Amino acid sequence: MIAAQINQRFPPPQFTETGHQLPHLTAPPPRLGALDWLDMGVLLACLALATWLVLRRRQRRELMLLGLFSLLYFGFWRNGCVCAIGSIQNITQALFDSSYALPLTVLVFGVLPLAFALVVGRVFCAAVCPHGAFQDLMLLKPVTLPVWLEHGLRLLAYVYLGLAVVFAATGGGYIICRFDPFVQIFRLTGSLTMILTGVIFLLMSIFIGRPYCRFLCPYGVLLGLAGSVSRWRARITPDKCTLCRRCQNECPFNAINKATPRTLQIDPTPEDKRRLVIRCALLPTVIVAGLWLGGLSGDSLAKAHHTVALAERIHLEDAGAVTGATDASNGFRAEGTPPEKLFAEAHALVHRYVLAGRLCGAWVGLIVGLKLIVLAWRPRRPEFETDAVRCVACARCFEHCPQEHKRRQQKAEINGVLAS
Amino acid sequence: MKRRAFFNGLARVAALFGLGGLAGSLARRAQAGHTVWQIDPWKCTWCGKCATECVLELSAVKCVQFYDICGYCDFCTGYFEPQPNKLNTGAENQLCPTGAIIRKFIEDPYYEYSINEPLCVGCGKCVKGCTLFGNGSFHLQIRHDRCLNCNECSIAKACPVQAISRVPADKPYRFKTLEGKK
Amino acid sequence: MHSDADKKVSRRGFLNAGLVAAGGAAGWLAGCDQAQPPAPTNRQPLGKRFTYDVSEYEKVEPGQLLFAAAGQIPTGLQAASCLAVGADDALYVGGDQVIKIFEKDGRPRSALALPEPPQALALDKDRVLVAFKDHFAIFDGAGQTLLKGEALGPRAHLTAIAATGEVLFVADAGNREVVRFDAAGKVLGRFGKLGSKDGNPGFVVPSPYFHLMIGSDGLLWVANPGRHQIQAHTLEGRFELGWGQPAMCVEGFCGCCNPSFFARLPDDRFITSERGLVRIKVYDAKGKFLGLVAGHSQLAQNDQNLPVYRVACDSAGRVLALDPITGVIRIFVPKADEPQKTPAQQK
Amino acid sequence: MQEHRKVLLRQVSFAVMLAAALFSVAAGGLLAWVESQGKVAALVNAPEIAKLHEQLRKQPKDEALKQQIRALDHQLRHDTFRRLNLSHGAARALLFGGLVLFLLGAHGYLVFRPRPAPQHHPRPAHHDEEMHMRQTTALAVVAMLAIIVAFVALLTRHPAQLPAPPAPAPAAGGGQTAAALPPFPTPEEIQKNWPSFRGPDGSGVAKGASLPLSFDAKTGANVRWKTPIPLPGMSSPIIWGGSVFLTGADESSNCVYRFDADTGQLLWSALLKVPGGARPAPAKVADDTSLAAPTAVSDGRRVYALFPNGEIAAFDFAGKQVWARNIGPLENNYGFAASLALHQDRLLIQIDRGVVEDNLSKLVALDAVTGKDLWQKPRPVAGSWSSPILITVEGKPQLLTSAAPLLCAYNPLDGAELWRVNCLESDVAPSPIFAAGMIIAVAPNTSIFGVKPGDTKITWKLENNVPDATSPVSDGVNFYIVDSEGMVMCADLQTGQTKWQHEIDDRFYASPTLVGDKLLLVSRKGHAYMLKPGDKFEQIGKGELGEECNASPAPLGSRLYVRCKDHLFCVEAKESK
Repeated sequence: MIAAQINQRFPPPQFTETGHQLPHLTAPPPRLGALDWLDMGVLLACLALATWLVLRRRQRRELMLLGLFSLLYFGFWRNGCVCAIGSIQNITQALFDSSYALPLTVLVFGVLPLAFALVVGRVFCAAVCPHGAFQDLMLLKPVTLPVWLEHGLRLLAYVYLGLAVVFAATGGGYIICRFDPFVQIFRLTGSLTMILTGVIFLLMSIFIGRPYCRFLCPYGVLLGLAGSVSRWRARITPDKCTLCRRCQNECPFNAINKATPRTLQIDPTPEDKRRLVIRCALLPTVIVAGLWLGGLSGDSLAKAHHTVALAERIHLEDAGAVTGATDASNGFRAEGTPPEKLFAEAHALVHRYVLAGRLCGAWVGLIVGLKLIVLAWRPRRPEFETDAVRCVACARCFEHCPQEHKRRQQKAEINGVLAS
Repeated sequence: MKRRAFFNGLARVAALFGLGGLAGSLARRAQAGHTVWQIDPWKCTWCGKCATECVLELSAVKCVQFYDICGYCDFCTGYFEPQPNKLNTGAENQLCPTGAIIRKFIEDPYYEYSINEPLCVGCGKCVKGCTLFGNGSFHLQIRHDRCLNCNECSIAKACPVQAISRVPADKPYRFKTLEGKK
Repeated sequence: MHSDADKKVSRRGFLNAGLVAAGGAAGWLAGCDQAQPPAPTNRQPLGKRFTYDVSEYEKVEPGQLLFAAAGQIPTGLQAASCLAVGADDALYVGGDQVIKIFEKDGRPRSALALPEPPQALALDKDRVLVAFKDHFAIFDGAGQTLLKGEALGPRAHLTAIAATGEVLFVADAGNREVVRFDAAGKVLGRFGKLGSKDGNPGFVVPSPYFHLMIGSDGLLWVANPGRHQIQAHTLEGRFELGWGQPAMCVEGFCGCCNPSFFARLPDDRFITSERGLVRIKVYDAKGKFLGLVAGHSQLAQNDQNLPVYRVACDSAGRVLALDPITGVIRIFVPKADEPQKTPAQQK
Repeated sequence: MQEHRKVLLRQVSFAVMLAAALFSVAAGGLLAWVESQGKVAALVNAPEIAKLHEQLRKQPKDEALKQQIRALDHQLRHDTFRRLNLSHGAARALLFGGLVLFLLGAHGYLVFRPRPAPQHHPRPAHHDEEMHMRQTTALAVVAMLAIIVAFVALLTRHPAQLPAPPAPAPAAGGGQTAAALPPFPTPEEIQKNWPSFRGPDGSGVAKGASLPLSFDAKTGANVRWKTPIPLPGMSSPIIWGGSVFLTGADESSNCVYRFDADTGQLLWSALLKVPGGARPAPAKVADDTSLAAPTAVSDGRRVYALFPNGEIAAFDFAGKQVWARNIGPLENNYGFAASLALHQDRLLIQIDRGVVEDNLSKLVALDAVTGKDLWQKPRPVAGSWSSPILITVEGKPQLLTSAAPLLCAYNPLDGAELWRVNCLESDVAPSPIFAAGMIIAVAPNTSIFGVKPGDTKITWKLENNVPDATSPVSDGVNFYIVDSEGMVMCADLQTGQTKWQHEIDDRFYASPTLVGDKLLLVSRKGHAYMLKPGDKFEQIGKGELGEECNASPAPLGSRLYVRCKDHLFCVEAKESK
């Protein structure tokens, strides 16, 4: 087969009369590799700047300007690729497929925001992520969603993350990229459905703060988990909370936890304890159920993989269950690989999918179980504080804190004194 | 509260350590130079999906002419309809539906064919004609002045024979070579 | 507003809503039919004018088939490249780095090892003439080298070889000319290059298929694929005549460059092999189209990797066609001579 | 003054907003229009140009037509790229308009929105509001999980359909695999069983078998067992080892059953399921053909069953489907009825349909191990309902088929035609038999022929008492037929001379069977007549099944298995137990 093609190559004609020279085939180069380093540099600078703005400057307006820059640079200029959200998949693939060459840029985009989140919370979301900035800049008239709805919908993001990892680990494709609502708008081209989805998300963002970040973003899940153990993060008040409750309704993202009224700062009641015990006992059950259900879906998920889909098609064609052939089955037959090999590969893949499906199901089970346990807890919060997982450090609450006003006044005075 | 802060710190340190380890182990394998998408012309079956699946309205995939293996035929099966009315550049004879191939007389009986890229939609019709009958000097390639280098190439996803994969950016094209398939 | 809304939420109501939704989804699931097989994908996502379609010309009328398939011989070669028939109707198949010799019924007889992959092969009495990429060599029946021709330079790409008595010809597709050698392997001359003013129309060779052979009429027949002709020359290299028309339809030679190979039957009819539209056809000695040995649908397995059949004929009038991709020799016999299959018909 | 400027500002900003809105609507409209018109593909595929090209093919010399094509082609290409640019421009304009609209709207909203009244923060309620909220949230999480699970279940209903994976090595205790499949049984093994329609050689002769001279299903006399058959059908039982296999079908399912030969217990019932795809529509069949007319065949390793809707499958003896496929359509006048034949892992199917000119008839061979096509042979015959039989002539196997107009033999290995006799006519349902060097073929209601294999002419012809549905049977000297109206006839095998005829007041669909030294006729009413084969008519016994019977009986050893309408009967002399 190969020989027949080798034989095709032989010297081109000589143009004895005109002496015509063969033109060279043009090969426009891809984007300069050095620009990758620029991207990484800009990312680091933006993260550092965002950290400074959130923790030190505590200025919403400046943070918004940084967000606008990120939107223009990472979004419209860089066409939304490379992006930290999608990098989850590349990193997963690199972990499971040793032949995959992970670009350094993607690794840096995946790891750096997480590292920052572990130390200073989700400053990446605040103003570096173009997706977040886009939605945040659209937010005009926030509607507060009930807390239960917030938690319920947020479960979607965990499932989305699980599925994205399953598909990336098994070679089934990058679903985060495929179903990204904004990247098509950044590129000003793409499938009509996805552009419309993006527009709907943007229109929703006028009223509902950052719908994609809160309810779908798989990277937000990781950042939230990292943020929950962060050393420093956005604090509503620069000083002691006076329990004035002014910040309470200002957060559009349900990310401020109310202080517990003094009368309810009590030890857990027997009912609380009983509930906690039941929920703890529920945890393994939910995980095992997830494991089981996830494994059941593996067979179907496997069809996302080209090899499995092709093997199925070839099998059905051979069995006479379908008529005609697809481009893929034609191509496969032209290649001459024995179908048994394909089937063996497909079986191995299905096995991997079942395994991955189980892990994904267990992950969702674990999250639900843990959520139920945490919700069984009786909170004891002496003051209003940002939620460790959900706060995206947008700096809105600062503007309403009387302590913050006091701080700014003092600072202005000091500056005035220094200036004079 | 103190205890909680301690556990938080512990978790943070562990997470940072883990993240560092992950990044370190992957960085050893990671490439500093980036990669780009490209079509393997030996696998390509000219199905036409390159023209329709690209996120760009006018696909980043174009036909390229690799002159070194072109036969410079008068009756070019990549340029002319299978049964042309006459071997001239009249629109009724041309294979390319968008008229993106340029035919130039060199000397008897040789003609040179080149691609007018802005007009090419990447449908692969001429590639099939050239490869079936001729030397296969026309082939489809992703042109990197147009390609957005999406994280997941939507053409690669739709390609029936998985002919599109990432290649190192310093060798961004996969032209057929004079020596043939290796 | 916030806390008011919260209070209105009834646990039971919410749970009920959730269960109803889940139940509805489960019901939908149960109500759905069995799995439908995936529909074949559209082969022409952009429509007819974007599709290269020659299926019209692939059709063959059954009446035009003058030969019938009569078995095949797998050669086992990875890269089969050439085929010739010996005096005793033995089949010589070149490929990889070997020439395999088969009896006419397909039983392997022997093999000759070669120093490099052969490009073309011919037999002159019991001598085996082999063309390599840039030179030729002559072996005896035992594989001993009798003569090694000189190398013809880096552009050389030999595709055919033939000899009679004292003269030997090779077709050089790289230089687009025919080279004449004497019995000692010395170059006597070259002819047929475009613009060389040697009285030849000039060979147009767009692809590395450039075949020649010496006919029983004492003429050197050379395929001129770019002009879609088979041309006769004297053994001195003077152009005599040519026949053949470019056309996709069955009477002519299709595509940019055909015929790729040809052979002659004992009764001097021509057997031609084409690529693109894979077909093996029969012409009479004057070039009049007679019919087909086999058409595209019989010879091509798929659309993407088309074989270019090497053809040869034996003294019994059988046509042998070597598929270089699979390395299988397919045998075709004239329909009239087809062995009587049923005893009923014999009576 | 301040107020005045504010009003002015508001008016200007409102006017600009209005303009931006109109602009966006226009740009959006343009974009929608361009999208709806279709771009590259739609234009280039314009029907006008296709028509002109078609015209040029007819008038290749028409220069004006060429000019017209060139002009139109240029126009279309021009339009193609203009529209492409237009849509890009419109998209950008829409983005710009939307941005202006949003910015002004946002500004207007922020500047002119009514100042919020001083916030009133309600004092926290006294009851445990937070804990209540948390439990509602927990419920919400659970409900969400339920919804997600339901959706995942919905989206993952269609698992990938792949061939069964190769079982692990035998050491791992794997099941029966293709590699581990025992070799095809020897002719001796086949002779010891009743593996196909009318026995090992399809002639309805069980030499060593015995049968009690009387039995009665009502009293149970000499009836070993009787077992209900789940689904109806007219196929006959086949026997391998200690098992009896049957097929049955209704509109919705095709089934294969295995019964224990000793007890009659239904060991398993296997539902045929072709992977993927909807089940082919049930075949249209006449009432006296049934949806399970073809008899199954077994090689002792598997049992193969074909149904008139085109589905065919192989099951192992554990009832597991090994392969299944659809070889349809098999549709013919009364419904497909030919039983399967099996020769050296080749499953042979005679598919005769329509009239000769339809060119629909063929002989198909499948690989019994995998179910894949081995070869197909077109047959210039009309539709038939007879079954092919395997005979051995001069030590070589032949597959004998009968259908109007040909009695034709093929090489079962590759489908090559060996010989044919042009003698049959009308709707051939009786199958041929081969005994003592003579083939008996039946042209229903017209003639019975004696033919020697390999001949091109018939040896003799007999024109009375010709059956229309049942097949003949022969003891090597004479042959016997019974037609559906009850006329029994005996004639000389070599000459076709009628020896005797006798009318029984009964109706017959089951073919006569030779069980040891008895000629057995089972009537549609369920009566069994036992005759003595020989030169004169002599009834020696009678049995009662008490149930309608259309399938040919299957004798083996001391037992006789008969499929009646609802039950499978096993007849065996009590004393022989």
